[in-house]
Amino acid sequence: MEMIKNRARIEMSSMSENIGFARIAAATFAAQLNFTLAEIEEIKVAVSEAVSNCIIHGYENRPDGTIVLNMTIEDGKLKIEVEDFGVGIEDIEAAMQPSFTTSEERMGLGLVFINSFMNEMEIISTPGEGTLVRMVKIPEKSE
Amino acid sequence: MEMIKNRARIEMSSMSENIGFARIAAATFAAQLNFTLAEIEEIKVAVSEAVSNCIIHGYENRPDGTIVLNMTIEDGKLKIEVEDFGVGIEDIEAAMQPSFTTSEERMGLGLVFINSFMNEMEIISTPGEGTLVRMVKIPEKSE
Amino acid sequence: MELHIKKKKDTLIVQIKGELDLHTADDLRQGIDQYLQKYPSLKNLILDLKGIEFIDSSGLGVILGRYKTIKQRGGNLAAVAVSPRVRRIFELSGMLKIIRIYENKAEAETAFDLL
Amino acid sequence: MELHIKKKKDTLIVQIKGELDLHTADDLRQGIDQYLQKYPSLKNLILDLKGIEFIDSSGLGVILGRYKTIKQRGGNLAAVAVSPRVRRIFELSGMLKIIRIYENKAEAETAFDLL
Ligand SMILES: Nc1ncnc2c1ncn2[C@@H]1O[C@H](COP(=O)(O)OP(=O)(O)O)[C@@H](O)[C@H]1O
Ligand SMILES: Nc1ncnc2c1ncn2[C@@H]1O[C@H](COP(=O)(O)OP(=O)(O)O)[C@@H](O)[C@H]1O
Repeated sequence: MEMIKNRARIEMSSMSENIGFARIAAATFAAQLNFTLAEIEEIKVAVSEAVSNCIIHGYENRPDGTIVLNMTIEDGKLKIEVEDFGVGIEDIEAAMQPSFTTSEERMGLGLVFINSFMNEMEIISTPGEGTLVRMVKIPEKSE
Repeated sequence: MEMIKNRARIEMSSMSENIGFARIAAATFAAQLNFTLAEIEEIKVAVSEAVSNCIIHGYENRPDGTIVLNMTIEDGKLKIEVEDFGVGIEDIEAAMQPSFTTSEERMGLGLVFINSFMNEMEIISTPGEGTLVRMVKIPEKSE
Repeated sequence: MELHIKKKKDTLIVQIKGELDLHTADDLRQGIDQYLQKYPSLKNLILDLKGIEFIDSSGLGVILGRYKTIKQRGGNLAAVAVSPRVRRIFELSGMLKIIRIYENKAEAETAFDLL
Repeated sequence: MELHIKKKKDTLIVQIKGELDLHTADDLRQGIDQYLQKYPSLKNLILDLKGIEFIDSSGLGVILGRYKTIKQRGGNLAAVAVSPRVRRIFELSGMLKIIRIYENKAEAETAFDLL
């Protein structure tokens, strides 16, 4: 397999209109690797959850925040980072627990989905400064 | 009509894989306005031409340059800027002429297409520093 | 997202087309709640997911919220035309346990005594 | 982009599916040139554009380049299944003047004496 390195970085407003935009951008960028359609769907869910979290939690629904979607393809792997500069997470371990949520009528499943759908996942967050979710997806069929 | 303001900024490598990516990102972002399918296609052609120009002309096919695609929706208008930090254009007026090209087997039509398909277009370029193509598209059916 | 909502006896049949995420979740919530508030006799909810192109946890949250209401009324939640992809999301979330899955609308309507 | 290339008498029939831009232009160029080089008797080119989803000036450039070769051989360039969108691009570029447009493949093949 060819070892291309490619990157794209998207900065967007913290508006819910941009969740679909981020999903499609990620799916389109990911399509350079040999992902199955099912894997592309998993990437879309993961990106959707991460960007939604920036909007609801990070920026508490303020539309004037900036969300960064950073994507890299290297060595046949897709690395995606979703970052906000919002409230941050006090207790990352607690946040990762299934059903843990700090919002009403949310399910506390976003981070669980990211964790199930991606091969690797890591959260870096500082209260008052923001949150970065880093995830890696490797095509199952990669030679 | 609601006066939303939304923006997205994409930085990507100067690789031809990213032309399709840029097109789809632009089309998806543009879909927030009331564009017809035909207008979305025109936006896709314009973005495709501008990003291709950065790769072929701006960076002379080097894959390690950065291309910026900056998109804003404000007052019902879509503004798109495509920028590179490559060789720049000596004579912008000449470049805009139909059939003018500095590459073999190119048609000299990219800027002509952008000009026909978008409502406004402007080029800012400094030789040795880079080129910025700014374009505006307004939905025909906008109230 | 596009919604088609229809009341049939004590059951609300909701057809969802397109993408169900945080951006569209409110439309689904309001679309269903309008009926649930207007008709206190409504107790079952059938979701026709044939046209659904995307769903994430924000979408699931809306469904779970509606389920709580109809459960209090002694009703049931069903979904038809569930793709493997959506099924997996239901499964991971634990919602597969509370949703009755039917192949198609006719089957669901039979089960809910609507035919 | 996907290509299906077929030689029929003195005509090359090229079916193009997907997106034709700078990224895929080289594949089309090489796909056609391979045949043109191998068979000096080839003089006509029919492009079946039914499956084309996108084309820009990089795509047009490849078509124009091939046209120059077949014109030297005394042949013609035709396109079938040209959508209004593609037609407009041909028109703006001036290429509509050099391309014969046919409704479908049968019509083009009749015109080129292939049936
Ligand atoms: N970007 C973020 N900024 C601040 N807090 C976050 C962010 N992402 C997640 N969290 C915290 O982690 C919790 C769990 O997140 P998640 O699993 O996605 O569930 P949900 O979004 O349903 O609450 C959230 O309720 C929130 O408290
Ligand atoms: N981003 C750019 N950087 C440097 N030169 C450019 C750029 N865009 C356009 N040009 C110049 O303008 C000319 C005309 O561009 P265009 O109309 O797109 O035609 P073509 O790409 O077919 O040459 C190019 O040949 C090139 O010399």
